[in-house]
Amino acid sequence: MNFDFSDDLKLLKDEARKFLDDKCTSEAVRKILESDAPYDKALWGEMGAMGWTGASIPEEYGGAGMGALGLCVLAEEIGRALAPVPFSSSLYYAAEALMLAGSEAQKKTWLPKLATAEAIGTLALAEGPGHATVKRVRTTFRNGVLNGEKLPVPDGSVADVCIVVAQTDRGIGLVLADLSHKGVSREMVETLDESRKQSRLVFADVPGELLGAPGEGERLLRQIEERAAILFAFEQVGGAQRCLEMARDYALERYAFGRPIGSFQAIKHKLADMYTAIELARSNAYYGAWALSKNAPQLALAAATARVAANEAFYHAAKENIQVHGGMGFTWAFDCHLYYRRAKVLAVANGSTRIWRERLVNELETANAPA
Amino acid sequence: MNFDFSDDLKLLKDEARKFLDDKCTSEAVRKILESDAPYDKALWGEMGAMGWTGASIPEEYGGAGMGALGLCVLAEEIGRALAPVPFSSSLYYAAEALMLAGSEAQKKTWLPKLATAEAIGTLALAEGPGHATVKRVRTTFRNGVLNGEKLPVPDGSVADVCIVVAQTDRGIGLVLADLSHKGVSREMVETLDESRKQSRLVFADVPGELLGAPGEGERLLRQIEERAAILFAFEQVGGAQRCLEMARDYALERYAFGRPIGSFQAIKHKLADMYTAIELARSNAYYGAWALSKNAPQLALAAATARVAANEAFYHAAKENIQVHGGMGFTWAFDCHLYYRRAKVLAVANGSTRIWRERLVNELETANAPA
Amino acid sequence: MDFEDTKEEAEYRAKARAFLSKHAKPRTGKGMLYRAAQANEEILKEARDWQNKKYDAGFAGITWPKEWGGQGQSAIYQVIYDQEEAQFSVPRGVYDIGLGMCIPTVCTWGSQEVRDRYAVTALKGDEVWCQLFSEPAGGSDLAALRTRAEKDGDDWVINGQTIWTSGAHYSQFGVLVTRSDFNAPKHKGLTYFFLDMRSPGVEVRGIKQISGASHFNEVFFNNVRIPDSQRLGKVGDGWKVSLTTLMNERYTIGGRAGVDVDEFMELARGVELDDGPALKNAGIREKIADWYVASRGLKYSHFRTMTALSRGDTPGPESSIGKLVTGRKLQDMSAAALDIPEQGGAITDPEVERRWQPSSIRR
Amino acid sequence: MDFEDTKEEAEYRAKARAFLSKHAKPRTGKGMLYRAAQANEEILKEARDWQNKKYDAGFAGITWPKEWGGQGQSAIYQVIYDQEEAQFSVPRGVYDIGLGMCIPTVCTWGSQEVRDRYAVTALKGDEVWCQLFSEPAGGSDLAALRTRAEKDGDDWVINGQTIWTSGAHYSQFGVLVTRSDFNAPKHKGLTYFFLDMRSPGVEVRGIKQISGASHFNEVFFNNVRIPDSQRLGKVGDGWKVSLTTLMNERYTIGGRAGVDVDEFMELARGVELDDGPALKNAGIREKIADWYVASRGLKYSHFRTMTALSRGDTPGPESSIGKLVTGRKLQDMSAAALDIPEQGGAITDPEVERRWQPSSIRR
Repeated sequence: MNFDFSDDLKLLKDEARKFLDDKCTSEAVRKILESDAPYDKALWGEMGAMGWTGASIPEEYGGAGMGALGLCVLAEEIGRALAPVPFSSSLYYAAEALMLAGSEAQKKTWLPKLATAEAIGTLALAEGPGHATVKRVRTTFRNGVLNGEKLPVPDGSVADVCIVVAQTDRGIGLVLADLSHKGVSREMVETLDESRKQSRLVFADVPGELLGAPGEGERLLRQIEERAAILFAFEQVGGAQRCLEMARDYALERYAFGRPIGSFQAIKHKLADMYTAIELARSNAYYGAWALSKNAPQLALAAATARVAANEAFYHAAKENIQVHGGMGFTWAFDCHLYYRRAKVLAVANGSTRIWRERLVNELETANAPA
Repeated sequence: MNFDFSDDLKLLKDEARKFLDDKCTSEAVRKILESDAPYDKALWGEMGAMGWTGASIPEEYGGAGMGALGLCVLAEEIGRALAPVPFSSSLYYAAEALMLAGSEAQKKTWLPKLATAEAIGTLALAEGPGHATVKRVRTTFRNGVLNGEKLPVPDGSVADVCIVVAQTDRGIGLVLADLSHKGVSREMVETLDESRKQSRLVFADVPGELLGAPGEGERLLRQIEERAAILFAFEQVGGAQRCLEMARDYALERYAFGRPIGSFQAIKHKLADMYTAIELARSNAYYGAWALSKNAPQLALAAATARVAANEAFYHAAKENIQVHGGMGFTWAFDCHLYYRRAKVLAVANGSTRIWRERLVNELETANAPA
Repeated sequence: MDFEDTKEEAEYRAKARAFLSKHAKPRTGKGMLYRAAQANEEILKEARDWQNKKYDAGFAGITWPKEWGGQGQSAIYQVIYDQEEAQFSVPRGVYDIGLGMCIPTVCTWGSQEVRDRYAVTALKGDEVWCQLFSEPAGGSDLAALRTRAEKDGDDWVINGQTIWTSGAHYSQFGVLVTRSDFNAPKHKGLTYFFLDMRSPGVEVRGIKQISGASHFNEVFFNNVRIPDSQRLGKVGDGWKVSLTTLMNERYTIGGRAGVDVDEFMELARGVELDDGPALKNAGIREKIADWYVASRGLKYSHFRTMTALSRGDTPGPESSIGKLVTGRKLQDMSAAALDIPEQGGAITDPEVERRWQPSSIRR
Repeated sequence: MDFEDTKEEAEYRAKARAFLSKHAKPRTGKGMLYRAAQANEEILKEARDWQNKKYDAGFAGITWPKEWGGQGQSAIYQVIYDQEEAQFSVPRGVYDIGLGMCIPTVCTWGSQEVRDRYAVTALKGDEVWCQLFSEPAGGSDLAALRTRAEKDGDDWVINGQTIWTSGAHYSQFGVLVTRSDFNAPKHKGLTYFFLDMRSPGVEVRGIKQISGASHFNEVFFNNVRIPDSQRLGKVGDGWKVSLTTLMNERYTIGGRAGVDVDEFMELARGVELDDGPALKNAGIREKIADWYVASRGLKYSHFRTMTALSRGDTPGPESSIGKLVTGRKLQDMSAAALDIPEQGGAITDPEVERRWQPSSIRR
């Protein structure tokens, strides 16, 4: 038993922290937030060069073969830095899906490109507001072509390959589509967090291939969401931790009534509550990481637990960070809102807390069903 | 427009406060709490003599004819003093039900006795744990007699007359039963708040009369619950207010780290939050009192609003009062637990917060239904 | 205890409603925007025209004494007018601070000449006022303020800075607390003025907020001259005078809840969850109930405050809970409004939102 | 990152499970009582017998050094044993304070003779220890304590009072912080002792709690004599010594969550609401999910702490969140458990409860 990451991975984490502190300052994040640039190309390129994008991809497909745990530690640092790159879309979704269910040919075609950041991947599920249940998907995949509209699609304007959730003759299917096809039209849409762009994608007779066997789509989608939930949880813990540090630093440097505001219990207790929420989320994320790395039977429950904890912790930390900063907290100039935006958007990026609470209790019910 | 009680009623309230401060000390409450005595007979007698028990009952039936508002101000003081008397069972339930739907004969028989505290009334609805929905009531009223078991029945061991919710051939009926009949067997049951005793009642061929017309029972029950919700809200506001005062006084007299604990923000903010919850509850109760006194069309919504606010405020205040008292708060010697018990029991005495939230939103939906 | 109108009140309500229906559009559920639009020339013009109309019809300064140019009526009539106005979509916010806080202070402490010069023009909306209180270093610690006032002949020379000054960029006048004696203890040595915001040496810089809009400003005072005739209260009495402003603030802020439960229900009715519309989800219904309870409790507490005021009593602390309750409620409500549409909740594209459930609460 | 056992750990777990299955009954969902029963002769005897068995089997003092009579194993083995023991219904609580806080302090600061005399008898459960720290006036301000220690020959004479002393009524020994110098500054002038609770002048009075039980006591010291040989640390070093006790407290308290989500689900499954079992209500399900997340987060945080300890690192503040999280969760859970059965929730009659849903959570 050992509830901590290996020294190698801790080393990787430290290097990632140093690199991002240097290359992914809040100025860099604001460059994307305040422009139409879809993401930070230079940063993305370097992540590819350093092998981050291939962290969890096996060496035979051009990856670093560090497994899920490697991806987890990087996710935490990327979340901490709010890195404006398609890391989650390309790796938590596209790469994980391919590794989970892709054919040898599909893996050979795409994984090496994703591993080196030559290509960007994403997942297209939502079709407007509301819970994108499989029965509500209207996009179709029939006779080998996709038709329909997906909105929002994270990093959809720059993705090369997309896993499209569509109706097939055998229920829901996950369809691998090359977005360079002329039948694909896309446009960016305004979003709450412009450092993580979202798009509308329209498919008109776009050719695609099924991922996995016919009829498997629904199960696969659930598994992909579970794996992504754990990886996002690390991003969220990283972001939340940064919020706590910002709040602590401000509380120590800002004076009111002749004292640092950090000496007031109201502030102290806010910080303690932030810390508590983050530690609970971190510990649940660790357990999720283990379940993910071992593909353990507890994965579904661990994912739901990690997801709910991380959603709540990041939102709580981002919100309280603004409160601790007082008036400065809601100015554009301070960075608080960058984290608040990211917290709110990540909280719906892979299913809201409400959905995952329900999934969690469902798992408990099957586990605790009375004899 | 005038959102306050009349000077006469304020005077009555002050007198009630003085009387109860003198006659209903926490020692008096503990006498009942720690014994099998069903209620404080002396206190109850004086309340009858002073006309409190007849406050809302018209003069023609031996009451004081002060209307619902009179009952509201007394309820607040009774809640504040935790008076161990069957005030709510006898007046919020039995008397209100009779005034609402009783025949002239029924009113003439019982209201004068209830008004003078000669007789005690109550309502028997629950039949064990869970939401006592009309469809789950198993007690029957057929061929003029009641059969079944009711548990818990507040003040059931001492009530002379009971309104029993039972299944009839025409759906739910409210049945007026004289509990002196030999077919009634009753026993007290242990409850969380022994200053407000509860009992099990078993009915074996007990004769009764229908209250109101056949088939009206369900509607009547809902109306009785609404009226009681507002009256209980005043009791709860009274109790909550007392908790706030206890907490404030202790915070000023108790020293830690060389300062009164009331000078610490953690305590100050607790008190502020208690105060806020109580004021919201008080204002909602006021609106309820108005709706009740005018039998206004807003009564159902006003009752749900007052009930939810009062349930939350009293529980919050009673719980935080314990917290402010620190270790002393959970000793038997301090009075904090008397209020905590009452808060928890009143919160389920007339339908839990969950039920009333649902009733509230139902009212809003019918109100705001889209054109 | 009577929530119904007396004969006089009913007549007044009818008058108000008649005025409003004649000059304003009824408020649609979608009308109230959570994120108030950035004030621009056009919006200011609309606000001014509307305030003019209110003044001419006798619905401005309802509770103000006649000597200030008000209607000298009891607070209840203000409540009645506000209730009616709430049902119409009219310009809001531009005059709240000036009429709610600044002018009452100016009139309480200023001479009749001062009242005559400033009260009515403000009431008509011809002049906008702002409140120059918070300083960068001070935060909520008003008495720690450091903006310096030095006597020079018949003038005072002001140097310093304030922050969080709402509407300073479109205000003609402002009220200002300064430190005129740095040797006196914290709460002494303050002096209170009003000044022309166009005075030389006044520089106003907008503060860009999270929303992208700028409702607040930093205001810099660089050797700004204020004639001694614009001093309110004695030299050194600034703290006492500013309490007048702050007392009035309690009743002004938090009264308007902005977006509320009905807008949220409208959103929840339109969004489909796995098991039907969000409005039918028990968890979401619990939230709706609690928000409704909070906003009603606040509304009725406000009524209690107004009842006290209309009797000449000083309201208790219940008049201060507004900010506490409304702030939390709005945070939770907008957060939930963002969560319920799932992935779509992150989209703020007006183009897209137009095609979806119109949900003013999320703007 | 590995939540699975190494070969050695798996063997140890098997040994522990074998021991437990041989000597204890498996825990049923209904086994864990929220309100621990009042300790009486019988319960104490059971606890002692059990502790004896644990000692003989080598499952007492797992992480204690050999010189203390412990097993000298890494913290992970304690985790493994605790995990296994949690699945059985065994006597709990009587020895937590003595073995978790008192004896570690006694062994850290006492001589080898002292260790030999007290550690093993405590480990066997033959002697119970209590911690005499809180004073009526002091509350959480330990350094303000006023219990007086005066040197008299080879003894110290103690006068004063402590409160909230768990298990003092059945303890043979206790650790005590006193003020030996009233002129020294607050944190100086304290001296730390251990004493025989049967010494003349020690009076123990139970404190009746809300629940009716008495787990805590007031302890009065009236000219109690303690030999200087029972002093721990130097005269005046009491504060430093007591920190040893308090550091150990962090790891002891909050580890055992008591009643938890499964008991609550059991209750919710059995109670019928208007629309089916409470367990199917979306609002209640949200609560269950959040409580589960909290208790799992705590459990895994505890694992992280143990990992740090087993590496010889000092755990961070994450080892202190237990009380915070568990306290709130238990309050909310029991409050909800009382609300869900509606009117019936107020009934605590065991006779009645037996006929209803058995719900340990509500006892």
